[in-house]
Amino acid sequence: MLRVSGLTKIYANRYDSQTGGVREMSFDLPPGTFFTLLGPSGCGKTTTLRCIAGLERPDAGTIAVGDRVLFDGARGIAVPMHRRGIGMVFQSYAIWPHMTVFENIAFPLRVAKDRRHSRQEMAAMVEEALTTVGLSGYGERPATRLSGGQQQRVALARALVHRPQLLLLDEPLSNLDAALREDMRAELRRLQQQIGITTIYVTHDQSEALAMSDLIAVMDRGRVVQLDDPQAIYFRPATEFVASFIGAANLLAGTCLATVEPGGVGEFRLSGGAIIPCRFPAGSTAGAAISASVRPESIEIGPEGAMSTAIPGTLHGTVRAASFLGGNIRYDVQAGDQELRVTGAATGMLLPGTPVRLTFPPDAVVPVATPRD
Amino acid sequence: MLRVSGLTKIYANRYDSQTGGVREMSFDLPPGTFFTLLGPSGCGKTTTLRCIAGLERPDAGTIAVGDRVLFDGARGIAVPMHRRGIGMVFQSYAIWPHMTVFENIAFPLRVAKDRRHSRQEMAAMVEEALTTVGLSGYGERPATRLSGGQQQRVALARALVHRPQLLLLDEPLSNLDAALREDMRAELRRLQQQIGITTIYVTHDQSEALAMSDLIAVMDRGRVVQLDDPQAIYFRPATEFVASFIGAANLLAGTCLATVEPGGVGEFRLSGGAIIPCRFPAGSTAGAAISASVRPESIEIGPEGAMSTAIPGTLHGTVRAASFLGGNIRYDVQAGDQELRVTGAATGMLLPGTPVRLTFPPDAVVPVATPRD
Amino acid sequence: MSIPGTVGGVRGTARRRSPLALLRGDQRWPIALATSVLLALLMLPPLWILVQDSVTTTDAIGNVTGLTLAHFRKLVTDKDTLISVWNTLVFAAGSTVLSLVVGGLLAWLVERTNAPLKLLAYLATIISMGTPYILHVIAWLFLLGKVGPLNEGWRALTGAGGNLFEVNTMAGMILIEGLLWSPLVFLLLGATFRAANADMEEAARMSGATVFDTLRRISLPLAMPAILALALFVFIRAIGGFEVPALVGMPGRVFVLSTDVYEATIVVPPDLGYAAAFSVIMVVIVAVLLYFYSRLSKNAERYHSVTGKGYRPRPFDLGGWRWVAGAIIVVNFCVVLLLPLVTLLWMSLLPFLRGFSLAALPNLTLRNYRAVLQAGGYLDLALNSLTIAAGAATAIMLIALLAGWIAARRGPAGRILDQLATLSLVFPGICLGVAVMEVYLRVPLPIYGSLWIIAIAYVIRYMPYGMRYVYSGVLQLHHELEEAASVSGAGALTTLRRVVAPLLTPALVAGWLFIFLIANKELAIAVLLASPGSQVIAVAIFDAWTNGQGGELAAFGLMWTALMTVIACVFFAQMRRGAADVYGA
Amino acid sequence: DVDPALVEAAKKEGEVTWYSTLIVNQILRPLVDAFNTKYPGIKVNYSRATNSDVALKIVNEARARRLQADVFDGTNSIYPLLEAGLVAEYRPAAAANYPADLKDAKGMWTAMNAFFLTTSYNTNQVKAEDAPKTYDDLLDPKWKGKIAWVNDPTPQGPPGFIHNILTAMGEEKGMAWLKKFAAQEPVFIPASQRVVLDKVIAGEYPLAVMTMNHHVAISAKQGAPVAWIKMQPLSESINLIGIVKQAPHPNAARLLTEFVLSDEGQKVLADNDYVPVSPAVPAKVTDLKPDAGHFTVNLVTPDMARDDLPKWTALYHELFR
Ligand SMILES: Nc1ncnc2c1ncn2[C@@H]1O[C@H](COP(=O)(O)OP(=O)(O)OP(=O)(O)O)[C@@H](O)[C@H]1O
Ligand SMILES: Nc1ncnc2c1ncn2[C@@H]1O[C@H](COP(=O)(O)OP(=O)(O)OP(=O)(O)O)[C@@H](O)[C@H]1O
Ligand SMILES: [Mg+2]
Ligand SMILES: [Mg+2]
Repeated sequence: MLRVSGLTKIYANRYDSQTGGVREMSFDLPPGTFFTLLGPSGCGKTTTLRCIAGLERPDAGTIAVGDRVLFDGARGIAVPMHRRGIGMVFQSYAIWPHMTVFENIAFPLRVAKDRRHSRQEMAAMVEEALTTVGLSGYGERPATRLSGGQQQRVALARALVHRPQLLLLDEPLSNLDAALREDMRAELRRLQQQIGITTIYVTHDQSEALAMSDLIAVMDRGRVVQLDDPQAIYFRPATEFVASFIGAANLLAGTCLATVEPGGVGEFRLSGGAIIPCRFPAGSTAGAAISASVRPESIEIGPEGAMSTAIPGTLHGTVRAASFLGGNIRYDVQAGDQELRVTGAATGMLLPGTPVRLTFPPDAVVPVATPRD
Repeated sequence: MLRVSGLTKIYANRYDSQTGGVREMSFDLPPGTFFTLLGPSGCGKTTTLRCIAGLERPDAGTIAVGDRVLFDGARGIAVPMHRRGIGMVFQSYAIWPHMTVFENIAFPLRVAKDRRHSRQEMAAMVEEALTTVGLSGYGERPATRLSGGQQQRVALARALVHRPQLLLLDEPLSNLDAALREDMRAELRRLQQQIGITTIYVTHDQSEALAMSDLIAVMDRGRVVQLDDPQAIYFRPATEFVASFIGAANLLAGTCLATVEPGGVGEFRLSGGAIIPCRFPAGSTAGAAISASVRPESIEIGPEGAMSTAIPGTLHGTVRAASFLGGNIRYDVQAGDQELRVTGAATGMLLPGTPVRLTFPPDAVVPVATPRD
Repeated sequence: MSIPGTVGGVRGTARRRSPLALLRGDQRWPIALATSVLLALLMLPPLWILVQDSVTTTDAIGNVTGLTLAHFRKLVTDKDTLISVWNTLVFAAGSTVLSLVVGGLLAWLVERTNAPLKLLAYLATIISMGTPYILHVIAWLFLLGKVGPLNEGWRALTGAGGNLFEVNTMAGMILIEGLLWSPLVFLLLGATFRAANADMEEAARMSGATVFDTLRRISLPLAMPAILALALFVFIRAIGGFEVPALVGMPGRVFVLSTDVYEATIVVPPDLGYAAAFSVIMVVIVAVLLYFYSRLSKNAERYHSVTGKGYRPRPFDLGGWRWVAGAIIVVNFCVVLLLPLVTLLWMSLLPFLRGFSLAALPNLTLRNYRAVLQAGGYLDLALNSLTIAAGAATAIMLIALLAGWIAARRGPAGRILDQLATLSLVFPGICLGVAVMEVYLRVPLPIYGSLWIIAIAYVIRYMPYGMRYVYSGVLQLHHELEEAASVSGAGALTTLRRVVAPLLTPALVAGWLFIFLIANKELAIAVLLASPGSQVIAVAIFDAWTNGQGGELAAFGLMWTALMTVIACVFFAQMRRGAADVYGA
Repeated sequence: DVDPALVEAAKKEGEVTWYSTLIVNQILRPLVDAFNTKYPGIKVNYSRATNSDVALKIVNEARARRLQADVFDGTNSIYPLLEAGLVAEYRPAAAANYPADLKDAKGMWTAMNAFFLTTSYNTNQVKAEDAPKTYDDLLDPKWKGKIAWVNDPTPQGPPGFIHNILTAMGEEKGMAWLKKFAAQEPVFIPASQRVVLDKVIAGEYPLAVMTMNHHVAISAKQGAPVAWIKMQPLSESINLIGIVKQAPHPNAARLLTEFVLSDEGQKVLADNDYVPVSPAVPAKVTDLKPDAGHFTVNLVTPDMARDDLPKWTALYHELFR
């Protein structure tokens, strides 16, 4: 439904040496997809969004919604932003403070070139949009008298009122309370599914991305490093960057002991000497340098000497720090020269200094590509 | 070490009817405590901090560090802010853009009235501060050339360089990346413990509060509603507000079946009819209206018909939504008229529509006070 | 509640796009084109004429007969030129510093501390905003003059002859010009201090700094770009300034460029070539300064838009010093406002000018007021003046809205627009007057000899101010507010009309009133361009002045000031509200 | 007495524009009002400016072929106009009985009022007997830096003064005197003779040269501590009225000129404390005029001025700047 290919937009940045922007973005979204651009600050998420919206002019590439080409660098096509019929919610919401909520939402209808909307029609559509975001009755409020969450909904309603085919959201939740963010997250997702509108969502919060998306593109320094569904991104990170950016995985470096055929389970030795079993989807050869990621919560932690299921591949270490996260406890464990993050059950905290044993289920250990550069 | 009692500061708010500020704050911190003020936006956290710092003049109450009285409304004592010897990190960091990192950090020493610092001495102290926050070597950088995280550390170094007895932090992490926030969180905590300085930390992010604090004061509309350690706050919320604000607990309302002596386990019936066992620390009488909170991760969830440990008190429902959070999965379950949040293991997601059975361990169900107003 | 948009205007300025990319596919370029053409038509011809005059010879009837460098040669060979240039610089620099110190200190006290009696400071500013410069100057000349209370008092006390203070000296010029500008400085720096991020200062206080330390090491350095920009601005205006050098300097034989130009225009026949040559020199000097000004003022605005979450005006507690601050404010009030007004009142009540003395009391009379009220024509003149000023201000703000918006958003031709709009800052009033007259005599439209020509001259002269107001106003708006409109399907004009303009209202109104006021303060242009069809107040004032009707001038001036003050009050209220809206204070 | 045909023609034109150097409230408006009461049908537009501006405007208008001015007056605004050939020839009937040196032989201009420039002093600061009586008295060291005068580069200013001295004393004696006078460091006041006088009245300067005696008379009548000295010869200069060539309203222009020069018009001048030139009309304070006041004058005729003003101005700059 949305096809982006070879999208490139490079900024020669005045402020610091490194140049920003995006390079060679390509993706193709089926209708109704909830697509998330995830990456650290400055990686080019907003730039991508602005190129699609037409707020920036890409240097190269093509953008097409359905069979309508919005931009084509080669053929010099560039539909101006106000003709693209895209809905967008800005990071700052950009609610116009000099208008009422109603006026804000009615604006896209008032300025619509293609067709005039009768007064009743407009009122109806705005009211509908308001109900969709659960703000019916707020129409007459001045826009300045809204809480963060309400503003965010108004922005959403404004983006939806003229029934765009594509919805763009730039970190819409980033300046809300933790609590409020939780709710809005669920609500947004519900809404999107209810309307079934194709959506591109920008965030640098991995849990947000994982919770909401059908499809995630993890970006790093202007490039997409992995494009996949949440589970895959989380459990089968393609690169070290993805692994460490998503949920702070542990990275284990070592050498493969014996050749393994694709999909088989092999073992590798850490510099510390310990042996860790691991499934190689792509196989591996003896002596090959391996880098693998393990999720904190996939590691089983128990006090030294306590029973632990008899799977081979265990490390011995001591708790350096333990922090209570409510649902569970986050331990920093020092095992030889390795420092590992491990998540344990909230009940019975192991105090710093306790010697512990860590166990690695083979399927939890995932080989990752080491960065070329 | 820090003693605050009866601290009151009320703003007649020009902009919206309800008045803001804080009322009747009282707490007493042993040295080296990491104390967190936690609450929704606008609940008075910053106000409290500013009163202690001396940036605002309280209407009433007393503030004392050790046996030095900083403020006493009754006796009309009010030590001016620049004599209180308190270190503070502002939410905006307030790094001075026209100075180098070194100049920024050296400032408190330069302006120190009590004693002149020799050039070498100053250099040494600044360098020490820089190393503490892990920025040694950055001294000559212009302050404008720093990333968010680095700015935050500089602000910290500046607050620490003149060795204050008390450190105040106002949402120091709120404008950092999710990833960066994680790290800074751990680092801050480590630092504080290393220096052993009494710290007041303001945040509206509950996970932050739980992870870092020795002691948490949950605030609501200018008042402290619970003052306790993280576990207690999390597992034994005093009020519905605390329960729901901290980690989105489920609230169950029902009536007590039989009188229970303090500390005993009793049962109560939900409006739906199901019986839920629950430990009453304060006891309860037959027929009393009960409101209890249960943490999403304390509820055991399993597909209908699957074996579940034979504890009484189960609910039957269907999954309405399941969202993948990486480490685990968050389910919204509809059980009769009750809607419950449940956290399950990341492995084997139960799809929406699946009928499930929920089990409540008695110790996980905590009676909470219903709000008077 | 602050406008969401105001947070982080910085980001807005950070986004810059290559002008080429913009010209393609940017729907603002038609606007940009139209605006630049309009501005070019306004701004360039006078400059051209000026240069032409300076390098050509003309016959008796003023037709160009040939090229020459004679005018410049005459200039550089004349030793007095160097002196004039030097005097000009000293004069401008001195008065700039003075006005910055006085106005700046006051602005800081009023905006950032809990000093008492702030109202007086505002009052002084408001009223002097509405008072024609020449009135101030006359009043000061009298106060500090040979028979003014200062010297009289000194003689009375010491019994010595001679004068304590010679007003007709460079010192006198600087003093008077400096005080003349301090209200404007107060106004503009006030805005800067209001916008400053209080966290920066509080951080300093928490680090153990006293109020003074904080002021010296934090507040001032942070405001420095704004201060420098303002300094340059005042400097430039002082270079072009005429009233003070003419009235104060010339009697003491202190000559500056603007008075040289003036003298060249009053000889018969007026030596326009020579005057133009002088003007060109001034233009060059000013142009150089202007280059720095534009760069500085950009920084200044960048600092301006640092506001954001939790911005609350938090004044310093001066403790015991409060009362010192209060004293300063009172003194300023007396010096800048009370004394001149009392003097004017005194003058207006005397049949002929003489020093303050009981002996004079018996001849106090309302004759001057009667004369003003009876002499017909003043009313029409007043009406004319108001109409012209209002018209000019309106036109300026409209053009500036377009130009300023595009320039601030780095739109197509943004730089060009900015430069065109700021160009006329280089004209000293007189030179502009002459140039404009010559231009519109050649235009085959019935502009010359009508009120239009004065209005146009005002538009040209005051365009830069309108531009500044809009420009910084736009920078206060988050760019996403406009982008949201575009994405909603609004074209450039719609966006401008329905989103930008409404949000800029405070800036627009403030700018309008500001221009309206200063347009009514200055003489040079109007006097030169006024013709039978277009008499304005300035001409009447000029008459009264050259004719030595000091009393009548004072009487009339006071009434005019009263009227202007009313308008200035509106202006001021606007400024405050504008600030409130924009900074969410 | 005025030719009715002219009146008719003027009425047809219906209006006339006057570029004047006269003070609006003091004399210009009274003159215009008087004219209007006599010829209600003819509207008079007037604007007031300095001599140089009046000349500048008319020249520019002519160059742009957009002439608005019909009548102009001024002490020296006329020279550039003559040079540019912009002055129409006209011999007003009303001026028939004027002395020859008060009207142009070629009929380009006629004097409409006279200025007698002399030395005045502040009677509070200077006793009558101490006041200087002759030009040489001005050289007394006690006046050093205490003598004010206008910086107006016209016959009513220093150039006129210089001309007066040179013609009265002769070239070299005059030059010698002027050098001595320069050593007295007289103070220049930018603005008008009137302003200079006011400064004397206010006591800023005890003494001023080249002030107009009718100004002194006006102020003295109001009780101002000032008096003028018959320091002979006084310098006389005249305000000229002329008609613009190709004026849009030639007849109205002529009619206006006739009126101003008629006894009726001259009377208006006198009533408003100006000094009329018509021999038939006395000044309000009679001894302001040479014959009634018994003092000698030294008239700067326009021709002299045109030919020699540059020379005087040069001298002025050379000696006093
Ligand atoms: N100077 C002030 N004038 C008026 N009201 C104020 C002022 N300062 C704070 N308030 C009000 O007092 C209440 C508490 O403000 P405070 O800044 O302490 O909240 P907070 O807990 O820090 O919120 P946040 O998490 O958003 O920083 C708010 O309702 C605020 O509107
Ligand atoms: N107008 C611009 N001029 C120069 N560089 C720019 C511009 N806009 C963005 N950049 C640079 O391009 C890179 C990507 O910017 P972008 O705003 O897309 O990042 P982002 O992923 O949205 O970051 P954030 O999460 O902080 O919003 C950054 O390094 C930024 O500095
Ligand atoms: Mg972004
Ligand atoms: Mg706060």
